[in-house]
Amino acid sequence: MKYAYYPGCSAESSASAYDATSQMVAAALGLELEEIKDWNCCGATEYFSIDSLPAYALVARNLALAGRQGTSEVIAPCSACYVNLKKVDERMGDYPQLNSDVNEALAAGNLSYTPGSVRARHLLDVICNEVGCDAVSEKVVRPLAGLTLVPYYGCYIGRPEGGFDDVENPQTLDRLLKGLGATVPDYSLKSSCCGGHMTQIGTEVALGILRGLIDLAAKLGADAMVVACPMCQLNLDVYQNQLNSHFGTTYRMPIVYFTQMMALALGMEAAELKFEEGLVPAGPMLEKWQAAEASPQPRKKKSKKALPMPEPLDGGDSG
Amino acid sequence: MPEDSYEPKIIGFLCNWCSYAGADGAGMARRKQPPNVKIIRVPCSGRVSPELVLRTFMQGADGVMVLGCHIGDCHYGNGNHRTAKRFPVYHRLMDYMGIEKERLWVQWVSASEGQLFAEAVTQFTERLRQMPPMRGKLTTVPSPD
Amino acid sequence: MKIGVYTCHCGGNIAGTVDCEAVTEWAGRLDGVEVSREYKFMCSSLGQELIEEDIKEYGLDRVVVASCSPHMHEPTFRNACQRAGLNPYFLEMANIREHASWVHKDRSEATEKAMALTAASVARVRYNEPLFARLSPVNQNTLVVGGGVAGIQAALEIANAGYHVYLVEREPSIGGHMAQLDKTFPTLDCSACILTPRMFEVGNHENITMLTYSEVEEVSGYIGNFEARIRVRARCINQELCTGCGVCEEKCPAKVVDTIFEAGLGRRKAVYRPFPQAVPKFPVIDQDNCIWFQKGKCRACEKFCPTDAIDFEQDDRILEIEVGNIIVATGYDAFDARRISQYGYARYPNVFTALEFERMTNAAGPTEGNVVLRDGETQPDSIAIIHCVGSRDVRYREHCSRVCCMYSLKFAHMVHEKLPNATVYNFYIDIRTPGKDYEEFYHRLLEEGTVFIRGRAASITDATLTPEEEGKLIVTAEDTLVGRQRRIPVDMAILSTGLEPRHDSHEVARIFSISCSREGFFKERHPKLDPIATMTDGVFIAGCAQGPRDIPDTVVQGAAAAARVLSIIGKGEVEIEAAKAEVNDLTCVGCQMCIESCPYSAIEHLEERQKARVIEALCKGCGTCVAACLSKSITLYHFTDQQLVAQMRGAMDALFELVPA
Amino acid sequence: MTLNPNSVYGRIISELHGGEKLRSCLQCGMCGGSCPSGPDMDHTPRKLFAMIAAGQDDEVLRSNTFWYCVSCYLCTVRCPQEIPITDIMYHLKHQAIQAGLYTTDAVDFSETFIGHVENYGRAFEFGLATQFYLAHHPLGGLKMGPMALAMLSRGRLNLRPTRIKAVRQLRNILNKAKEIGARG
Ligand SMILES: Cc1cc2nc3c(=O)[nH]c(=O)nc-3n(C[C@H](O)[C@H](O)[C@H](O)COP(=O)(O)OP(=O)(O)OC[C@H]3O[C@@H](n4cnc5c(N)ncnc54)[C@H](O)[C@@H]3O)c2cc1C
Ligand SMILES: Cc1cc2nc3c(=O)[nH]c(=O)nc-3n(C[C@H](O)[C@H](O)[C@H](O)COP(=O)(O)OP(=O)(O)OC[C@H]3O[C@@H](n4cnc5c(N)ncnc54)[C@H](O)[C@@H]3O)c2cc1C
Ligand code: SF4
Ligand code: SF4
Ligand code: SF4
Ligand code: SF4
Ligand code: SF4
Ligand code: SF4
Ligand code: SF4
Ligand code: SF4
Repeated sequence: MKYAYYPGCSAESSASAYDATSQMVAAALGLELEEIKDWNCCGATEYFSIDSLPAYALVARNLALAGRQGTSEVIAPCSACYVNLKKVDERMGDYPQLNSDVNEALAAGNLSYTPGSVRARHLLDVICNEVGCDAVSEKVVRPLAGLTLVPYYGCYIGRPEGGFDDVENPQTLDRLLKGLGATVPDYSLKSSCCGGHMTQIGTEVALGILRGLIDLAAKLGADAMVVACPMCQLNLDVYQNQLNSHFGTTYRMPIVYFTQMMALALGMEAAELKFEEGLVPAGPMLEKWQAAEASPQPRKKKSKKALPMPEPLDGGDSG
Repeated sequence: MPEDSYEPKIIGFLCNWCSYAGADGAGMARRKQPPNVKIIRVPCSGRVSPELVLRTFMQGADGVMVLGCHIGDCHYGNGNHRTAKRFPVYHRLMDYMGIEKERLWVQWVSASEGQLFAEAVTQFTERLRQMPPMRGKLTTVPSPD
Repeated sequence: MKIGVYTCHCGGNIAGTVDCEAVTEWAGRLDGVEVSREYKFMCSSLGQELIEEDIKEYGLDRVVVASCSPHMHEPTFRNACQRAGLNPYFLEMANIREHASWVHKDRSEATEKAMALTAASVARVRYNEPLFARLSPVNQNTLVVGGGVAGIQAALEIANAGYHVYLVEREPSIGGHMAQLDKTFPTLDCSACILTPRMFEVGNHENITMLTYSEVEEVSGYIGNFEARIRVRARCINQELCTGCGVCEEKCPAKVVDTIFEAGLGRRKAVYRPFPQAVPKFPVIDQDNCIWFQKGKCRACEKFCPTDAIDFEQDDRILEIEVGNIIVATGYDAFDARRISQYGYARYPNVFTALEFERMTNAAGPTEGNVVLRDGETQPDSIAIIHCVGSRDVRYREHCSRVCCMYSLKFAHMVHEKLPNATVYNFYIDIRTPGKDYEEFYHRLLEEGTVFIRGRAASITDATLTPEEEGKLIVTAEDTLVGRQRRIPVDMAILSTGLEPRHDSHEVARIFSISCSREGFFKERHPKLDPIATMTDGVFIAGCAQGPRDIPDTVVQGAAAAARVLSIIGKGEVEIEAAKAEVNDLTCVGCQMCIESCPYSAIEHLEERQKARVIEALCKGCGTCVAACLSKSITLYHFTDQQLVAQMRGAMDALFELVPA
Repeated sequence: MTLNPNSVYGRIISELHGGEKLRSCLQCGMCGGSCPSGPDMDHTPRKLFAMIAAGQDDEVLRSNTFWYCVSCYLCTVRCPQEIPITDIMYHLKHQAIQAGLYTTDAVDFSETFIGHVENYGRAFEFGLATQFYLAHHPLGGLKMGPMALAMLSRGRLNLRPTRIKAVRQLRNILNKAKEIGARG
C-alpha cells in the first residue's frame, strides 16, 4: 500500500536518525512512502495556544496536500504530528462550522479538504497492525536477544480521542520488541508524558518528570529506552546530563528509536543507523548485544499459597 | 407568507410500547422540542399501513413520522421487521404521488430514549422548515364515514 | 353523539404552560361536544365523579380526557366510565402533559398543541366502538427466573401463600451474589447466616420446583397463560442417588480458577459445588474442564462415589411448563475492572476487586478470612479503597451504583477489625449513604480512623520516586479538599467496582418481551408508581435486574413482585385487551399475505373456503396484518382505519384552523 | 443558568468546540490527580474549573496552570465527563493573552515558534533556542549552551531554517483563518 509521508520538522534536524531509519525500515517492510510535497510544520503544541483557527488551517493544509497527491492515509512518525493531523481531521468532521471555516481559509490558498478523506496513522500503528508484529519477527535476522528494552510510548499514542492502542496500557511496541527478540519488562510509565515543551519553559518541572521515567527504566534493568516520538527522544536524551547534575544522579540511559532497533534486528549495520546522534552513547548497549548469547530467562517460583492472578483483558501478555 | 414563519405540520405514528413511552419519557425528563409533531398512538409500527401515511399527506401534513421499537425489541416479537420491509413500498408510493421521501421519518426509538425522540422531532421539524409547505400539493380524499 | 371533554390542570403541571381555559372553551365548540370542563386534578375522586355524573346527567356516550399519558391513567378513566354504565372503550385520552405542557416553554405553542391533540381525540372517539375485554382464567403457577435474594424472596412469598413456583437458576446453586458476601452493611451480620436458612427453605419447599443449572429459552402466551421452555443442563449426577457427600469433589484431579463464586480468587474442581451450603446439595460436572470429557481419561469421581451417582451419559433436558405470571430477578454483573487500565487490575498482583475482597474476608473463602496480598501470606500494612470504579463515568457507566460507598466503608471496617495496625485510605468523590443507619455507619468509620481522601483516584502504579515508596503500589489522586496532588503508597488496593446490567440482559429481555432502559437494566412500567411491573402484563421484575440496590431494597422488591402476582392469582381471571383483529369474509381473497405477516401465527388459512381467519386466542392485536392486507379485509378493533384516520384528520383540521399556512 | 457571555466561563462555552461540557464537571479531581505538571501548578485544573464557575476571572487568567500544561491529553482521556480539558487549557492561554494577564514567558516561546512557522513554513529549533533563551533566560541560555553545542556537533541542529516553497500560499491561508477567527 502507498502512504503519504509526513516527516515533521524535527526530521530535518534533531530527529534525523528517526527519519532515516523510518524510511529504511519502511522500505524493508515494503511500505511505499511518498513524502507530502512542500509540507509545512504542524504547529506542534504551540499554535493551538495562541490562535486556534489558524492552527487548524495550518494542519489542514498538509491534509489537503496529501489528498491532492492521491493518498488516503498519511504516516507520521512523530507522535505530536500524528495527534495534530488526527485531531484536526476528526474535529472538522465533528463540527460543521469548523469545517467550513477551515475550508474557507484553505480556499485562500486554492486548497480544500474533506474531513475523513485522509486518515492519519502513526508509523508504529502501521508497522504493528498493517504489516503485523508477527510478519516483522519473521524477517528478523539478528534477534535482539540479551537486551532488556523498555518501551516508552509517550503520551500521544491513543490520545486524545483514542487511537490504535490502549490509552493507558498500550501493547503494540511491547509486542514488536518482543518479536525482535528483546526482553521487555512491564514498564508502567510507558504512556506517561515526557514533559513536552516544559523542558524549555519550566525546566525544573520537566526534569522531575524525566527523572521518574529514567529511574523506573533503570530499576527494571533497561539497556535502553525505546521511543516512538522525537520529542520524547529529545527530552530524555538531551536533558539527561542536566538532570544528572540537578539531582546528583548518574544515569546513562540510551534513548533510541524503535526504528533503529528494528533496523538492527532486520540485519542492517549499526554504523548506518545514526546511533551516534544520541547524546547519551548507545555504544555500551550495542556492545552488550553483540556479546550476548541468548540465555533463557530464569522463572520465578510461585509459593503454594499464592492466590490466582486475574487474566488480562484481551489475552494480552502484560505482567 | 414568508418562508421563515412557516411551521410544518407533522403527524407522528408511534408504537405504544416503545416510542410512545419514549415520547412520554421525553416529557418526564422535560426534554424541550418544537411543538410541530402531533402524536397518534398505534399498537405497533407494523400497524401503520402505507395507505395511512399517504392519507396523512393528502390531508396536508408536511411530514409523517413512523417510530417503533428497535429491531429485536418489538413488543410483538418482530412486527417492526415488517415495518422495515415496508420502507421501499412507502417510498415508491410517495415517489409516485410526487412527495419527497425526505418528508417521511422512520426511526427506532425505545421507551428509554426520550432524548433521542426529542432530537428526532427537532431535526425533522428543522428539515421540513427548509422545504415548502405541502398543502395543496395533493387533493384530499373523502372522509372515512 | 354526545361527547364530554375534560381538561385537566394537573395542578400547575399542565395549567402552568397550557391555557386550560382556552382549551376547554375551544373543545366545547368542536362537533358533537356536549360538555367541556376543566378541573384541577381529573384523576382525583372528585374529578372522576365529575365524569360519572355528566355521563348520567347529560347522557354522554363518549368521553375525552385531556390530561396525562394513557399509560398513566387510561385504566382510571376507563373504570370511571364503566361505573357510570358507559363502555370503557368509549374513552379517549389526549396526552397534553407529557406531549405538550412538559416539553414546551411557549404558552401559546403548548396551548395550540393541546387543542390539536384534544381535537384529534374528539374526532376519533366518535368512531370508537363498544368492546368487551375477554376474561381469561389465570394459571396459578408462577415462574421466577434468577435465584438471588430477590428471586428467593419472591418464590418463598408465593409458595408460602400456597401456590406453586418454578424457580429457574442458571448456576449450580441458588444464592446469587449475596451468597458470596461476607458481612452485610450496615449491621454487619454474616451474609451466609441470614441467607442459608432461606435457601434451605426454598430447596425443601413443597410448593417450589427448583431448577438449577437451567435457563429459560423461550416464552409464549400472555398474562395468566404463559408457556415456557426451560433447558435443564446436564449435571452428570444422578440426583436420586447422590447424597451430597462430596467425595467426588475431593478426589477430582482437575482444578480450575473459580471466576464465578470465588470471583477468581480461589480454585474449584471440575466436579464441584460452588460452596458448602449450596442448594441443592448436588455437585455438577463442569464438562469444559473435566479431564474425562476433554481427554477421555480419569473417571476418578465415578470410581470413588459411594452411591454410583456419577452419570457421564446424562443429557440436557427440555422442560415445558405453563405458568400464569413471571418474575424476572436475574440480578447484576460486577463491572470488569480490567477495562480501566490505569488502575492496573490484572497487571499488579496486589490490586483486587471488591468481590475478590469479599471472598478474602470470608472465613469460608480461599484465604479463610485472612487479609493477605496475592502471595497468599503477607499481611498488608496499608490499603487503598478506590470508590466509583466504572460508575459515575460517562465512558463506562454513568449511573451511581448505590451500594459501593457502603460496601467500601464495610471493607474499611473489616480491615480495622482484622488488621488493627493497618492504615486504610478511601478515595471517594462523594460518600453516599442514603439508608436507615447508613450515615451512622459512616460516622463509625470516621471514628475508627479510616483516612478519607476526597478525589477520584487517578491511577495506581508501581513507579516509585522515593525510598519510602519502594515496593509499594502508588495511588495518585488530587486531594480536592486541599487542592494538591498526593501520592499514597500502599500495599494493597481494592477497586470498588460498580453494578452493571447482566451482560446478556438484552437477550433475556427479548425472551420475556420486556425492554431495557438506557443503561441496560430492565425497564419498569413507571419509575415511581410501578417499579415492579413491566410493559408486558404478567411479567414483573425485582432486585438488581431493575437497577443497582442493596439487599434490603432487593428483598422489598422481591416481596412486592410476589404481592403483585398473588393479587392476580387471587382474582382468578384477567382481562385480556379487547383490541383484536378480524377478517372480513366478504372481501378476503385468500391471498395469505396476512398469514405471513403475523408474528404470532395467529391467522389460519381455511383451505376449503380460501379465506383467512384470525384465531382469537392467539391474536395479540399488533395490527401488522391490517397493514399487510391489500384488499383491506382485516379490521383491528380499537385501532381501525376509520378511527386512526379520524384522529389524524382531527389533528390536521385543528392545525389548519389554529396555525393557518 | 445563563452566563455572562464575556466571562471566562461564557467564552469557553460559546467559543470552544465541546466547551459546554464544562458545565458537567463533577469536581472529582481526576484531571488534577493525573496531570504531570500538577505539582507545579498554582491551581490544579479541577480547582481552576471551580474558580471559573465562581467567576474569579482575573485570578483564573493570572494562574500558571495552563502555561504549565504540556498538552499531554491525559486529563482529557480520563475525565469521566468527557470534558475537553486540554482544549480548555489552550483556550485559557488564548484568553489570558487577550486580557494581557499572563505571568509567564511561555507566550513568547509560543509566539517565537509561530513566527518561524509563519515565516518559513517550518519550525526552526536553533532559531527558537537562540531567540527565546537570549531574550528571556540569558542564564538558562548559558546552561543550554553546552547542550546546543553537543547537538550541533551531532548534526542535530540546523543553523539555517528550512523554508517551504509556497510560503506565500501558507500565509494567505493563515491570514484568512485569522480573519475568520476574528469575526467570531
Ligand atoms: C462487593 C459487593 C458487596 C456488597 N455488599 C452488600 C452489603 O453488605 N449489604 C447489602 O445490602 N448489599 C450488598 N451488596 C449488594 C447485593 O449484592 C445486592 O443487593 C443483591 O445481591 C442483589 O440480589 P439480586 O437477587 O437482585 O441479584 P443477584 O444476587 O445477582 O442474583 C441473581 C441470580 O440470578 C441468576 N441469573 C442471572 N441470569 C439468569 C438467567 N438468565 N437465568 C437464570 N438465572 C439467572 C444468577 O445466577 C443469580 O443467582 C454488595 C454488592 C457487591 C458487589
Ligand atoms: C420536600 C420533599 C420533597 C420530596 N420530593 C420527592 C420526589 O421528588 N420524589 C420522590 O420519590 N420522593 C420525594 N419525597 C419523598 C416522598 O415524600 C416520600 O417518599 C413519600 O411521600 C412517602 O410516602 P408514605 O406513604 O410512606 O408517607 P406519607 O406520605 O407521610 O403518608 C403517611 C400518611 O399516614 C397518615 N398518618 C400518619 N399517622 C397516622 C395515624 N396514626 N393514623 C392514621 N393515619 C396516619 C398521614 O396523615 C399520611 O397521610 C419528598 C419529600 C419531601 C419532604
Ligand atoms: S389525570 Fe393525569 S394530568 Fe390529571 S391530575 Fe391526574 S396525573 Fe395529573
Ligand atoms: S456424586 Fe457421589 S461422591 Fe459426589 S457428592 Fe454425590 S454421592 Fe457423593
Ligand atoms: S472424570 Fe472429570 S469430574 Fe470426574 S474426577 Fe475426573 S476430572 Fe474430575
Ligand atoms: S455508591 Fe458511592 S462508590 Fe458507588 S458509584 Fe455511588 S458514589 Fe461511587
Ligand atoms: S391478506 Fe387480506 S385478503 Fe389476503 S388472506 Fe389475509 S385477509 Fe384475506
Ligand atoms: S393483529 Fe394480526 S398480525 Fe397481530 S397478532 Fe393479531 S392476527 Fe396477528
Ligand atoms: S476530571 Fe473532569 S469532571 Fe473531574 S474534576 Fe476534572 S474536569 Fe471535572
Ligand atoms: S493536558 Fe495539560 S492539564 Fe491535562 S493532564 Fe496534560 S498537562 Fe495536565
